[in-house]
Amino acid sequence: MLTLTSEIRTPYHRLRAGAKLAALCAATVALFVLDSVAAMMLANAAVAGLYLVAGWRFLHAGLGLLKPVWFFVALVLAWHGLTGDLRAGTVIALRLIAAVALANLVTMTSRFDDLVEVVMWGLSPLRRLGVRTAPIGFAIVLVVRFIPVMLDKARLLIDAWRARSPRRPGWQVALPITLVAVDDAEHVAEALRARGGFDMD
Amino acid sequence: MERQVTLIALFAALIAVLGLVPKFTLASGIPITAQGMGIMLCGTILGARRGALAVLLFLGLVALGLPLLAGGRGGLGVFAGPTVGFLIGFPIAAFVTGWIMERMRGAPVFPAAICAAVIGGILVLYIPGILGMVAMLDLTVTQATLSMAPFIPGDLIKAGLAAALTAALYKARPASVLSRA
Amino acid sequence: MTPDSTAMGPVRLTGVSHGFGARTVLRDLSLTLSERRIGIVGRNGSGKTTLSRLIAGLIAPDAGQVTVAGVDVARDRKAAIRTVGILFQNPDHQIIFPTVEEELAFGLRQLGHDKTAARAEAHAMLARFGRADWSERPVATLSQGQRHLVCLMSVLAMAPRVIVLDEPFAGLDLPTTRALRRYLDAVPAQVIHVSHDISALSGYDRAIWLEGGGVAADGPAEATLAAYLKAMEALGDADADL
Amino acid sequence: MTPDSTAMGPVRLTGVSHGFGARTVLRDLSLTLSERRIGIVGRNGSGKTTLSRLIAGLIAPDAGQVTVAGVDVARDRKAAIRTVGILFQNPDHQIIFPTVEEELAFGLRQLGHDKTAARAEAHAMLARFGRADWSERPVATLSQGQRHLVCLMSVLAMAPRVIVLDEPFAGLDLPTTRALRRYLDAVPAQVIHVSHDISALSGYDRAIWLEGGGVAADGPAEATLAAYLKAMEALGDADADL
Ligand SMILES: Nc1ncnc2c1ncn2[C@@H]1O[C@H](COP(=O)(O)OP(=O)(O)OP(=O)(O)O)[C@@H](O)[C@H]1O
Ligand SMILES: Nc1ncnc2c1ncn2[C@@H]1O[C@H](COP(=O)(O)OP(=O)(O)OP(=O)(O)O)[C@@H](O)[C@H]1O
Ligand SMILES: O=C(O)CCCC[C@@H]1SC[C@@H]2NC(=O)N[C@@H]21
Ligand SMILES: [Mg+2]
Ligand SMILES: [Mg+2]
Repeated sequence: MLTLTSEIRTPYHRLRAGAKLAALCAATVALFVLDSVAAMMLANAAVAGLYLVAGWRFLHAGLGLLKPVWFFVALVLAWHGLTGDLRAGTVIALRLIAAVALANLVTMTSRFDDLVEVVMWGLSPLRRLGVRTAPIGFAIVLVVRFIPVMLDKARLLIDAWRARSPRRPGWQVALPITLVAVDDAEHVAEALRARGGFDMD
Repeated sequence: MERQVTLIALFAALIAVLGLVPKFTLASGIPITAQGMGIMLCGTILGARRGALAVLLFLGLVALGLPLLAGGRGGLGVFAGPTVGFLIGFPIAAFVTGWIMERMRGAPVFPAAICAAVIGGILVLYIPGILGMVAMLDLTVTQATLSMAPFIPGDLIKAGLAAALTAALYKARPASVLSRA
Repeated sequence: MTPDSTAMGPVRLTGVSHGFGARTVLRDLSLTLSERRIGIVGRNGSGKTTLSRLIAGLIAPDAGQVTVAGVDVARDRKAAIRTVGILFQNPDHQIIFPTVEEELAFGLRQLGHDKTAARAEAHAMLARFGRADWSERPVATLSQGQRHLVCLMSVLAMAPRVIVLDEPFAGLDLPTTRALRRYLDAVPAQVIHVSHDISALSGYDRAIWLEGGGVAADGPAEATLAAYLKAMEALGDADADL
Repeated sequence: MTPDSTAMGPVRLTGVSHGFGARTVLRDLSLTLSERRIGIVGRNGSGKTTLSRLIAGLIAPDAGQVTVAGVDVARDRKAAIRTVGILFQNPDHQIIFPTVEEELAFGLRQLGHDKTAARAEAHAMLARFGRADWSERPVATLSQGQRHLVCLMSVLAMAPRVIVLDEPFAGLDLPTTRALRRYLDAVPAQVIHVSHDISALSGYDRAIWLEGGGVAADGPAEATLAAYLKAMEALGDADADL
């Protein structure tokens, strides 16, 4: 669930992650500077256009990722409706949609390891101060790995429970799931060591 | 080194996974979430320094735009919301929880963890949380403090669960409880 | 011990399809499995584990129905656990509890045995495989083959009418393999056995070869396995440049 | 490809002991492994995996020393990963990354290859095993045998001087097993191969039988394996009541 990188190949996949992030920053700043409904509508149309370049299926996938935003859009509109400033509400809502959709576009078309590399590049000045930055990069990658794997392992464990019990598992699986997660972390640590771990930077 | 970094990453991920437990947002805009238990576990299991690092790692990923906060929120925007005090308080809370845990090395794990989680994960966390609400929601300190009342029962349950889990983990995998290693 | 399973009704798949997202793994499969010893073979990724999980009712088919002795295993879980037991391919996916005895006793408790009885039966099963000293052992301190054996004993202890085994011998040493084989030969339950080790299936009543989402061959074990082996050897020579 | 490993110095264990808590698994083991193809056999829990991890430097011995081509593998990790590669017994313990290509490329990056080179080599390895289409696949969507192959390819891609394989064939289908065997026959590296499948070790230069914390037999593969097989069969008959 976390590697949101889309399997649909797009022209954006080929662009450098750093360039995409820089463009995203600039565009987001611009979105916050602009302050009219017309500008925001235009911005949204432009973003939709960017998605469409990669095809309808990709646009559809992008809309799927926007799901959590609609709740806030509704909230913002309702709030501003109550306070009587619907124009401001519309601008904020449209800006939110455009900003999140743009950020998602970068996420969907960049491999996570490329993004991390950009972060590591950003951290590289710290290295001159004697800070070991390699473990930070690993830690980021590992969190992203652990989230889906933890859910997967929990699912497997619940399957193991279901194979032998008609009842739904309850709190009794909290400890087993924790153990599986901790064991997994220990295995990953060993697998890292087997291929050099952090001593290689 | 690899072990410690992987365990830190694991607990950052654990906080994120706890964010999938449905949250319930009160009128003040502050949600009741299970993530607070993740913060407590970071302290009781990983100890002060590593626990705080795990939380910082989690917050770093949130800032990078991953939707890891309860309800699938993320990005820099959340640091401008009414919960920013709690977000700042999270690593402090994990640190204090872990610090107490490490001070109470002589005591059995369960009571030590309960004590640490209540002081670090509730009392210490509420202070920046309240200050954040004062700043962002334009409340008085008294109003903000009173608005914390609904969280207390839930947070006490979370402290109990965190302590029970820590004690059970200590029994099954003592080497993985870094606060006691 | 349960009575001979085949008297109770077969494992029946009717028009079963199953996939993950866009990938269809099994397509419109219909099978009636009533022989006592059935082997399942096929290449990596051919859907053997998916079929096993369907028969055990752990996943519901996207289309079609799976019944075992008349029980809709995906829906009626209570009846299903008395009817089918499954050994997972990876022991680490199957073990739930931290100690060996808890792991074995769990399934027995779920069948309604009380705590003392469940423990006694767990001990009896451990003793039967010469591992009486394991009961207090934390599972994490066992080697992989030892963990595999714990999973097997947990399934066998529940004495289900149909036993689905996904690579039961992988990782077991020779004496343990032989002991298990003797046990399986004697057990009255129906055995559905997934394996890459063709020799483990010799003497079986029937074998099914899965490929490309369907059945490539099905029939008496000797004939099916010979055909599978031949095809696999031909394949091996086709990409000899590997 | 790396030059023939045996020219570079053998795997040497000197007075090695290792245990977990109170349980001693290997006791005062001294071995010099210089043959090109070495098999390790022994019962479940006899310490084969422990020995593999010691040789790969993943655990440090409680007493004694393990060196490979002069490198103290537990201490000098940087030299160790160029020297020894290990295939874990359980693929799920080995896989770190969410996609196949990342998993393969990781070790290559660790060897200092730049990103583009690492990716290209990962693709070449996938193509070599006829799995070019896997590079973008999430590892979680592969079957167990397929994940096992991913682990193998990741180890082989790093072209270490010594390859330690802990049950490499368990769960692989016949054509893949054959392809891997051909690959291993041709690879110049030294291979240390742990297996319960005796036939997988036929033709090897040497075999070592572990038992009771030490070496029960050691010598030319044919002789050692025959002795092991015979002892295991005798054991099987001893507890025939199982
Ligand atoms: N969770 C999943 N998501 C997507 N695809 C999956 C998933 N699980 C399995 N698959 C795919 O389904 C197919 C069948 O997998 P299955 O595990 O049933 O194979 P198998 O015959 O048991 O293989 P093996 O011999 O390697 O154990 C494979 O191609 C696999 O890639
Ligand atoms: N973490 C651990 N804690 C305690 N004991 C352990 C641990 N890991 C392994 N052991 C014990 O060490 C012994 C050797 O284990 P090891 O995994 O090396 O066996 P193995 O020969 O590889 O067995 P298998 O054929 O089943 O894979 C076993 O008796 C096992 O119970
Ligand atoms: O998700 C966020 O933005 C932070 C939420 C902080 C919620 C605080 S943590 C302490 C207290 N207990 C709860 O259950 N919620 C609040
Ligand atoms: Mg399978
Ligand atoms: Mg082993």
